[in-house]
Amino acid sequence: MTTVATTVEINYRKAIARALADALATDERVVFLGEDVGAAGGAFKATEGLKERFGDRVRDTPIAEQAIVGTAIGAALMGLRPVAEIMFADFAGVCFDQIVNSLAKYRYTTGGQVSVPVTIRMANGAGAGFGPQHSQQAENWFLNVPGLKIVVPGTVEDLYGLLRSAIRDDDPVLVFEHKNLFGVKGRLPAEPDDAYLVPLGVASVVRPGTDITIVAAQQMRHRALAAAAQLEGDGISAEVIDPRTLVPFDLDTVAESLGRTSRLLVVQEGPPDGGWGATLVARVAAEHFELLDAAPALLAGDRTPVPYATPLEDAWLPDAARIRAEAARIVRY
Amino acid sequence: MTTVATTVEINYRKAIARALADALATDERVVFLGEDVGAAGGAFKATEGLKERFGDRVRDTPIAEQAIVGTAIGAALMGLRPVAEIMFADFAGVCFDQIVNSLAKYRYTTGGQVSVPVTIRMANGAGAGFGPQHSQQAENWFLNVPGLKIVVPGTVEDLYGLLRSAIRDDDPVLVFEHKNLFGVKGRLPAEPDDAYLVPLGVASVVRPGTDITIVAAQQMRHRALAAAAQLEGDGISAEVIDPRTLVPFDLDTVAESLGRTSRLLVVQEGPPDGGWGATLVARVAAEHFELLDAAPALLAGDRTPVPYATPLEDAWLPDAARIRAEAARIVRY
Amino acid sequence: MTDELLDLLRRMHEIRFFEDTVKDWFTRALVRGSTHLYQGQEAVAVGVCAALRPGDTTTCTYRGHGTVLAQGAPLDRAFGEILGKANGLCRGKGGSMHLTDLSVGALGSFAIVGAHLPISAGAAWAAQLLGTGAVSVTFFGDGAANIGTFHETLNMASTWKLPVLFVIENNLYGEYSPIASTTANPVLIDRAPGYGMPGVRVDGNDVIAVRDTAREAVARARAGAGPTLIEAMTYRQLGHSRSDPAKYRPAGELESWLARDPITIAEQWLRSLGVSDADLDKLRDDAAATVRDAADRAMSWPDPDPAERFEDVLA
Amino acid sequence: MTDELLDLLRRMHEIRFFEDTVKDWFTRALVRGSTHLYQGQEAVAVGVCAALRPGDTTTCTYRGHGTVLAQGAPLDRAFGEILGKANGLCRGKGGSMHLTDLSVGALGSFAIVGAHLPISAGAAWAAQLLGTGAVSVTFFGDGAANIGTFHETLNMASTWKLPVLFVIENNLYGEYSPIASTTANPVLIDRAPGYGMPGVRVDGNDVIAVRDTAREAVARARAGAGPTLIEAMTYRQLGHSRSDPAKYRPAGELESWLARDPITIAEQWLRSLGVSDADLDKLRDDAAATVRDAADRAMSWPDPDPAERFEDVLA
Ligand SMILES: Cc1ncc(C[n+]2csc(CCOP(=O)(O)OP(=O)(O)O)c2C)c(N)n1
Ligand SMILES: Cc1ncc(C[n+]2csc(CCOP(=O)(O)OP(=O)(O)O)c2C)c(N)n1
Ligand SMILES: [Mg+2]
Ligand SMILES: [Mg+2]
Repeated sequence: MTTVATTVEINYRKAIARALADALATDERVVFLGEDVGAAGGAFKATEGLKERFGDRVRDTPIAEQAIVGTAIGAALMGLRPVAEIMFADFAGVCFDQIVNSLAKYRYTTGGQVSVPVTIRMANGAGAGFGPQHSQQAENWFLNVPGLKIVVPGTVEDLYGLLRSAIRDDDPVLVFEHKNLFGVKGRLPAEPDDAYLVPLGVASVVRPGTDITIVAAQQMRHRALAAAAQLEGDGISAEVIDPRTLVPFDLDTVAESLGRTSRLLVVQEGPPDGGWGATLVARVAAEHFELLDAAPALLAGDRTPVPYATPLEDAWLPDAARIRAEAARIVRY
Repeated sequence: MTTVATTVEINYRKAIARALADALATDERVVFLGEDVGAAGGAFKATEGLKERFGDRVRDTPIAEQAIVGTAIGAALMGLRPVAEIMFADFAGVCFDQIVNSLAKYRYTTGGQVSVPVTIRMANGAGAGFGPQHSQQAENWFLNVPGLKIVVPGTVEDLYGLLRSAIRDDDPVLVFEHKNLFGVKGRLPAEPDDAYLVPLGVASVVRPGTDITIVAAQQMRHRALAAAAQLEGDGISAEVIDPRTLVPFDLDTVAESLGRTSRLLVVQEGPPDGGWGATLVARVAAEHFELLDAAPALLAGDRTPVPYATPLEDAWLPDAARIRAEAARIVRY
Repeated sequence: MTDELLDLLRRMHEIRFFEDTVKDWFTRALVRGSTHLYQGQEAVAVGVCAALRPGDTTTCTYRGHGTVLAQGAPLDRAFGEILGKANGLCRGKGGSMHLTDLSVGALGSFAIVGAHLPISAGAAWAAQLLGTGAVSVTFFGDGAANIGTFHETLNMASTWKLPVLFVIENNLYGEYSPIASTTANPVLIDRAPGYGMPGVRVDGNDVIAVRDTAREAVARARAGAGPTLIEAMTYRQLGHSRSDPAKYRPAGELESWLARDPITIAEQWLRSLGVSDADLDKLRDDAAATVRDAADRAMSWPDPDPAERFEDVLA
Repeated sequence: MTDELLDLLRRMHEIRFFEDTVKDWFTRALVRGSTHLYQGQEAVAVGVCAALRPGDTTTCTYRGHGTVLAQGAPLDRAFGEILGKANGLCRGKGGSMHLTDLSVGALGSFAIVGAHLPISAGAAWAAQLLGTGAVSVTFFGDGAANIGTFHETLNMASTWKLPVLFVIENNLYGEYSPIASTTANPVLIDRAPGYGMPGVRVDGNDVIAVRDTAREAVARARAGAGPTLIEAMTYRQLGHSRSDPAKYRPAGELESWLARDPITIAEQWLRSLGVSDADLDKLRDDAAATVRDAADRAMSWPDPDPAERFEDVLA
């Protein structure tokens, strides 16, 4: 990534509006629709200024997620590159059929007559006290559905770079923006700059280490880094990998790391079964068994919905202390 | 299971109607609703005679899956035990929100004020030429959602016993009836007989063996058994386990088997990522690593939607030959 | 008549003070997450619930404090839930958006727009099958009238002649969207004929008018004549949620609605029935005190033990 | 006029013979899975498509062979898809329920009831934004009018004044359910006012009436006046799908509709315009021959190679 361009500090929330603005400004085929995304600037105030600047290409919709996603698909078939916002990722349940049966399968079912460049943005994740129906890790609902790409940016730079790459991509991409990271800060170029695009399907080694490989995304990536710092004090060198994209998953980067560390800890927000963490552990066990000197581990949320009360939700989410302890256990295995 | 009672031969399709009839006859709180389930006897003719016999307790609905599931939930809150039919499991996408956000979470969100004994039946699976939107393994969409139980009967006896147990259970249960097994035959008691109930959460060792453990459900269970018979000719003794229930999963039975075989092959219909097969492989690797003498393997459908044309769909589904070859490879590992 | 109306006014006061307290807690960050307040809409919940009898049930939205209280849920345990206390209505697992009290027939507050409509239809179906004569009421917003479950549920409930009331709390806005910007025909009762059911618009700030409209619909439902669509015209005096300053309102709109505050209107009724200002003030002050005591009690309760999070998933 | 009508009749003949061939294949188990035939409803698709111009688009249901052909998809590749051939419209990946030909504007046949309505709305949105003047048409059944996407899409399309036609193929049944058993008010155009859009009922077996109704709606859409709900009254002459004997029909119903077969009605029109029986017979026989040749061609094509299943998932 070039660093010549002058950069500005910006938070995750504003980086969303920035990425959308740059996408709308650099490609007139890009359009954006969702509930209160225009006049109101978004329920999370993450899309402010877009309506004023891009007019009709930014549309407020009724509360009708099935219509929102279906409309995006139809517009994409006609050559546009729609970005649809589903406010909270939990609401993907309401338009699950459109995403899974229409969007993901359209290209295949028609024998490749057309591709469907739809990007769907949604706010996922727990930790902010929104309760069971507004805190889910819906990214795990779509793993078994071929035809979708899924990204989970954990930093300002990845949010900007992946969202813009998603909009440029010819395939459907689900972009999960973690609602508990909206305040995280980072730096972006002052002007639109393609050098800041982050390719889909490429993990990032965010901390090098030699004793254990910790794979974690979004909120858990930050907690894993905190744990890694503590582990250093324990004399354990942890490598932290942020997959950034869940589908297609960059298994090579993880395998390459395991070649050095021989130990794997996957930290996943959300219940363990059927999630990307279990999928990764299974693939490593099946495809790279001989790299492992210890049982691979998955540290995840509990097998319960996300509770509301602070002490319950805090306990539900893996924290740095539990990541540190689990990593230490594995290294001592 | 007692075998004193006289039994009759019956196929999987008719066993569905039989289980529903016995449930309706033995518990007046049981009600049944769905599209064309009454007057027409069901799209698969699997519910014939119920409307005539149970009248108002069997209701034909409009084409409105969200209303169907929501109505079942509301009726359950009032003390009934509704059974809802979602014709093809693929349509669970349309009512995904009701299943995931309302049904699965109601008990938890209300602090356990009430349980929600709703049973949802759906026809899942590939192999019959129904194409991408009518052949999915939707059981894999719900694994990451705590609050649901999931059963996947592969025989007449399990279909009857699990469906009846599901209706008796106080929690929400999703019952997946494999559309490619409707012709499979088995034996049921002539009269309703509780001895034929099959407990939720208990796997069954359907073929004992010593060299490798093959875990497979529904259509794949039958193909795994065929492969196991061939493997015997190859001098390989394969143990075949049918989990029957996916949530809660009977890991103990699998671990107990691995204690003898030390080798695991999971055969799962449907794409591999985010499925129950990957979840099982991950749990075995994490919780029973030392039992494994070879890399565990997952043989699954391709990472594509289910294609329509016979040669494509046949190749998409793992068959006995591939199961046999994969098992042999693992044993020789 | 006077006594009943006094009782309805007391309930409205309690809800108003309850919501003011919650607002204060949220602005003081004593509670996290999100909250959606009911100030200005009290007459809808209180008026409709006045037409119900024990055994009848309701469902409502994330903006549901008022409805659950109108049905008789205890103030302190409702506060406790919002505070995430172990003794909250839902043991602290649901929070502000999920107040539920089955013991009074409040089947719950739902945070997914439209999700609860079929659930009330299901409760009505059970009543129909069991012959209990119970009626279900589902409260939802004008914006929710545009989502799929509205359509599916109204058609099915009407086809089955279910004893259910569909009560639209039309407060003129979705989150921040004026109804006309999202709804082709903003007269929502114009949809009723398509479902073969009666549709009635009522002044949602006049608790008597609401109660009378609901009584008729309830009678119709109990008689087996099926559902009614009620559109109660009201106004959300505060923003959509804690974080919303509601700048999008046209000038003067809020003021004109504040002049028609449901509590003011009920007090006018009572004065016209000869109730003295002193009695009205006492009623208000008693309600304030009741709510304050409940809030203090709830505040004093312990947090749930982290281990409790594993409970209540399955039976 | 006569020439155009002759052309419409030819298309209806081709669709009829096409469907008869598919029926024969399925009964002879030359094809697996499921199929849903269009015999008796030809005038709806042919009449509506006659009002369209190049660039306009359609979506339809699993009962979509007629619509896709009416828009101009090649007979042989449509047959090929149903046979699962490598040269089928969708390379054998979709099958009978998914015939699609974007090159003629047939955006697809959808097997999930209601799923395609918003997709046509999206195509209309693109036309509105790009100023192409194109119009979208979405065909769906009476039963589909009860599912959520119908409601969400009609309201949004009307609010945005999208150039889209919502065409209900009201053939009086869902799969096996008479409309009255699932629909509180079976007059589906009564729902149009709720969405602030015009609703028109038309004789779906009279291709001229359908074409004229569609023309008006298309003109309205192109003029920027927004969507129209068209309810075309027609009849499904065969069962819902291959396996359905349709025993549930009242006696005489089928006969009375067969007497109003859309092809018969079109032929009557043409006779009244002076076309001879001989010419009409020749038209029919030519269509039969065209369809037969296309079927033979498709039959002769190779199956896809199993490795092709990995293609077309992603761009
Ligand atoms: C399915 C779904 N979509 C979107 C939301 C986000 N949301 C919460 S409240 C709201 C506005 C609802 O407006 P209305 O129905 O009028 O109810 P009000 O808030 O005015 O009482 C929206 C869009 C949601 N909770 N669920
Ligand atoms: C969401 C969904 N629910 C149910 C079905 C099963 N199904 C296929 S066709 C059909 C009946 C549709 O009736 P109608 O809309 O009148 O269309 P028609 O078949 O009469 O042309 C049903 C219920 C489906 N495909 N999708
Ligand atoms: Mg509102
Ligand atoms: Mg029909």
